Amino acid sequence: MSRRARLVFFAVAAAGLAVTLGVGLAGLPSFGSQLTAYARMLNELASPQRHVTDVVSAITFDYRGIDTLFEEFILLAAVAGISVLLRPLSDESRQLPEDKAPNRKIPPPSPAVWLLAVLLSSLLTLIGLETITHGVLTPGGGFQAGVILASAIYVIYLGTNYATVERFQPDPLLEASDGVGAFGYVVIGLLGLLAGDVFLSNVVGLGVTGNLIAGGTIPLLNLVVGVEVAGGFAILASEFLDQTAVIRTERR
Amino acid sequence: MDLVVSTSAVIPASVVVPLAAAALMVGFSRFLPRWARDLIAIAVALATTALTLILMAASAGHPMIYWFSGWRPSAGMVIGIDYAVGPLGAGMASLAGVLASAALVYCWRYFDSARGRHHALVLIFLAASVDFCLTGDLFNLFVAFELVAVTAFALTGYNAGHPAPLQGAINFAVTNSLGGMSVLMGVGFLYARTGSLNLAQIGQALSGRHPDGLIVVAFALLTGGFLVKAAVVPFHFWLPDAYGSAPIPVCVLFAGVMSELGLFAVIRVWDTVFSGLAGGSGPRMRAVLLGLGILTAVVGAVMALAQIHLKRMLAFVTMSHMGIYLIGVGLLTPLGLAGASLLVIGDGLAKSALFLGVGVVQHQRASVSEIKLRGRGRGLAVTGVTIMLGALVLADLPPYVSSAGHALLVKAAEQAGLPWLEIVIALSVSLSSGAVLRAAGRIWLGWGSSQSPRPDTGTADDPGEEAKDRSDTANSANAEGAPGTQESIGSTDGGPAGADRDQDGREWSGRLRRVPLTMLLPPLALLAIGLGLGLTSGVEEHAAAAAAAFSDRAAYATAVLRTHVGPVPTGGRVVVPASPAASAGGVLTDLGQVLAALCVAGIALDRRAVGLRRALAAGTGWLRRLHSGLVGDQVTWLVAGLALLAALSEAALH
Amino acid sequence: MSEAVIAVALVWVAASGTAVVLTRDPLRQAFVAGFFGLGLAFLYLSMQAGDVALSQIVVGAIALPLIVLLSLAKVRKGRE
Amino acid sequence: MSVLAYGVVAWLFLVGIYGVVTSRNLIHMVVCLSVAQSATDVLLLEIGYRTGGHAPVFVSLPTHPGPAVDAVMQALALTDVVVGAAVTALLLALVVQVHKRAGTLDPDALRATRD
Repeated sequence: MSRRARLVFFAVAAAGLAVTLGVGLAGLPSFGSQLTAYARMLNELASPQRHVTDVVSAITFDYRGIDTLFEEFILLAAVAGISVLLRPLSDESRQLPEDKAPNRKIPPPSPAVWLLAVLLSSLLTLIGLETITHGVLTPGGGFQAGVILASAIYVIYLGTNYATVERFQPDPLLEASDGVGAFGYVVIGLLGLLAGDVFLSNVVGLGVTGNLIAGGTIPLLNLVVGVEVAGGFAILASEFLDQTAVIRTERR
Repeated sequence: MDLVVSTSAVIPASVVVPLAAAALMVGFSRFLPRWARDLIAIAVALATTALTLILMAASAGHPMIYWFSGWRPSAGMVIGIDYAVGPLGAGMASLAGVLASAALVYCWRYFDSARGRHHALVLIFLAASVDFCLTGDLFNLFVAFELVAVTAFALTGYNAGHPAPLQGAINFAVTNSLGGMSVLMGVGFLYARTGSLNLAQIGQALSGRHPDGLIVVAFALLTGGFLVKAAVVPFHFWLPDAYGSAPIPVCVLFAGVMSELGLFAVIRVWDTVFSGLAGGSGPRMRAVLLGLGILTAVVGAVMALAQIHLKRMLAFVTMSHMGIYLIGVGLLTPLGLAGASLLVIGDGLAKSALFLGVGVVQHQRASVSEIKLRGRGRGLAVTGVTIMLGALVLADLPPYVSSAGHALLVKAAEQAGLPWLEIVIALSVSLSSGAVLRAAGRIWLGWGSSQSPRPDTGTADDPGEEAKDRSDTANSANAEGAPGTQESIGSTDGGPAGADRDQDGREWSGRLRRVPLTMLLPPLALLAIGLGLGLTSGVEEHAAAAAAAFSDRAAYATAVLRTHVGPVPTGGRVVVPASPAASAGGVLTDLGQVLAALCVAGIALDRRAVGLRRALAAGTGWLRRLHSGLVGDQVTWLVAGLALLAALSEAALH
Repeated sequence: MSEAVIAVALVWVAASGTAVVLTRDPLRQAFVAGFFGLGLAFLYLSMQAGDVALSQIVVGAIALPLIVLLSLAKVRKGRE
Repeated sequence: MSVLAYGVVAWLFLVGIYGVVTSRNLIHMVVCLSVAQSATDVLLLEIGYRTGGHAPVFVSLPTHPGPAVDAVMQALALTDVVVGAAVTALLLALVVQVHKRAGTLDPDALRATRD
């Protein structure tokens, strides 16, 4: 279709979809007026049953744990897919990164910027680790912490250059952490199975509510997911960075 | 029908085994030699198939319910997530396992330097398909939908060296993620109304109630999202781009499993959630689904006939058969569902065999254009037989399981008082199989003209495209020695190079290399499985019983919620009218279809019928222009389809 | 009081969402998308959803802009 | 308030799709798709909101008087944010490669294997 014809057709179709959504949304209970019985029950049950204060992490890692297992594998599949899509192909080669290219004189990073990058990176790492451990108590958890930890690596690139950050993210280590994280989630699930109960059931002591190490398998799952997401997003960023800085296609 | 909450470990194992293997393969594949990666992946896929087959056998009599994390329903309120394993779901999962194993075996030589990640993505795709078939939770269905989609986007664009697969992957990714958003909004609406995410509990909450605006829109959004994945008109435009350009082993997974998952979700959601609604919406909803099914079958068949790019032709054949399955499912009767499920298994095996056969042709002749391959089929006799046999099986050749499915479908149509459906099915099957037979005839027997039937040469097969099309063939050099940079799948950074890759593709120009066994055997094995299933006695009864158990909403709710809800289901067996007269009639109609397909191929190849062919090409010109391959058009059609489906379901459900 | 905060957040999200769509240049759009992500995080916080707000901040502020800008750098470099 | 809350969901979804349909640059289209994706998150959280409710964190201190907000919807929205990020990153990788191989970013200039 020509762009104009498509626009007219879209206008009609979008009007139809707007009416559909309108009818659907009108059927919803008015904003903020309803708390379903399922939610009320989980809000009451989660803390006494699982000794955690953050009900959301109890739901994601225990009541609906299999959802989060598949969510982690969505991330694993996306990262594996991206590293497959962005791999250097036969007509491409890895050459010197731009800031080392002979015809470009880029001044080395000044020590002040390098110091700031190191400070910021260590700060982000601490925040990431804190978000993992406190996932049981307050909002936060594996996924959020993983991205923060991955950003800790890339602050170094902002402060310095490509070669320095290359040292901090060796591919085998990142791939291993990505794989081990996802495999760890499965192993923790299998613990329940090996103990004779069902998959993903809690076999680890629950501890005291409010403590850092409480809630049985939930802190372990938080840690494992954090490792996987940190490795995954680090691979993600390094693949895109390699494409930009290093990989060149020979012009045919 | 006794109710058992099974604690057998087979159920979680069927999902966890492929996931664990994929995680390890992503993490440590760089330390494994290539043959070890292939062997592990194939072993895991076969193990998963075995597990799902065990589940299919074990759940034949009664649905097996498995509650994850140990949270069983308390006081009728569902807390955790469950798997409701039935024979139909487990059967679909086993088909996924078989096709994934065949694809991985085929990959052995085809992708000489396939990376560990490719196998990990295939295993995750398999695990997501198994979860899709077994889950009893609506949001888990959405998560499995997205996991299948994410792995499929990456696998479609695997040949990142060529624009066609990448553009196909983008069209596929944009439309399917919009489908996913529509499904998620449907899930949100149903949760807001019923306060639950479990299929059985939502079904209980809605049963007996008159549908209002929210429930109708929730149905339209859910079904619309699933129909996007099932590639039903008007949501189907992404399918030819994605299936027509993806690597062959990936096409096997798509054509045999992914589209069928969309339809499985439609009927699962209808049977467990919406079929209990008051207002007698069954017959009107049947009309809507049948209409969409017939439209898809006919459009798919006509477009298949108009293609000369073999993979796009098979993509439209897949779409046409999706229409036929939707006709079976759309009858909303257990017998129709049984017929459709046998067809899904039989045709799934045949379509995969066809894709693998086309893969061999592309690997050996470096082209997928029917015109350019005219008469160059010599030396590939086994593949020729495979493709012709596969096309005949798609036309429901009698001893095969798909002919049993076709017979059940015809009976269901008669029971529903719509005998003319058989003619529509026969028409679309004969056209689509006729197209494949025409291609096979032209390639292997050298009949037909060597000019493209259409004046405009905007076909996908211009020499530039085809010369670069060897990307699928990994390292094989083109015998004609056309330069074309040799895009090998593997990267240069140390993937263990296969022996013949080192000479950078010049080592056998002229001497045609022998087709490796790992590429010849899988298609034949798939066809053999289809024949074996067809010959086993009582396959119709099993399918009918499985379909009856699947569509029995009260029994499903009782099994999941463990409280006797409503009248205790009698579990009446579906009487399969397997009277000899009917089966003889069934065989006749099947043979009739096969003959019709052969006639279509004959007419298409006959030099004298040039006028007819040109008229047909002109007649379908507008249809072909609609398939523009532009992502903007496809998204517009998707939005229009959602709005249209909402209007139709408003009329049907009220 | 909290309803008023949510209303402000909703208007901010709707306006910045429209702005993201209307800015055709991808580079400027990346920044408007960052602003839109911040609006979303504020909306989620005002609706008492801490976990989702944190992951929205993390995805919207770190992951998405980084990848969009790197893609732009690659695409722009390819053009010279 | 309901009209504003649910109206923003429909508006974001349709504006996002309008952006995808009329886009002239693939990167612009991907970001518009993520806008439509965020509409589903907003809808889920709005369904889970309870007026005057506090966050679903139950510490032993004297708790906030009213009921808590729906934690199940937050778990679903969390998964949806992850799915959105994964799909957006994958699409951007495809876009980078398409630009390298096809030389253009205009979706209308891209021709998948048209036949």
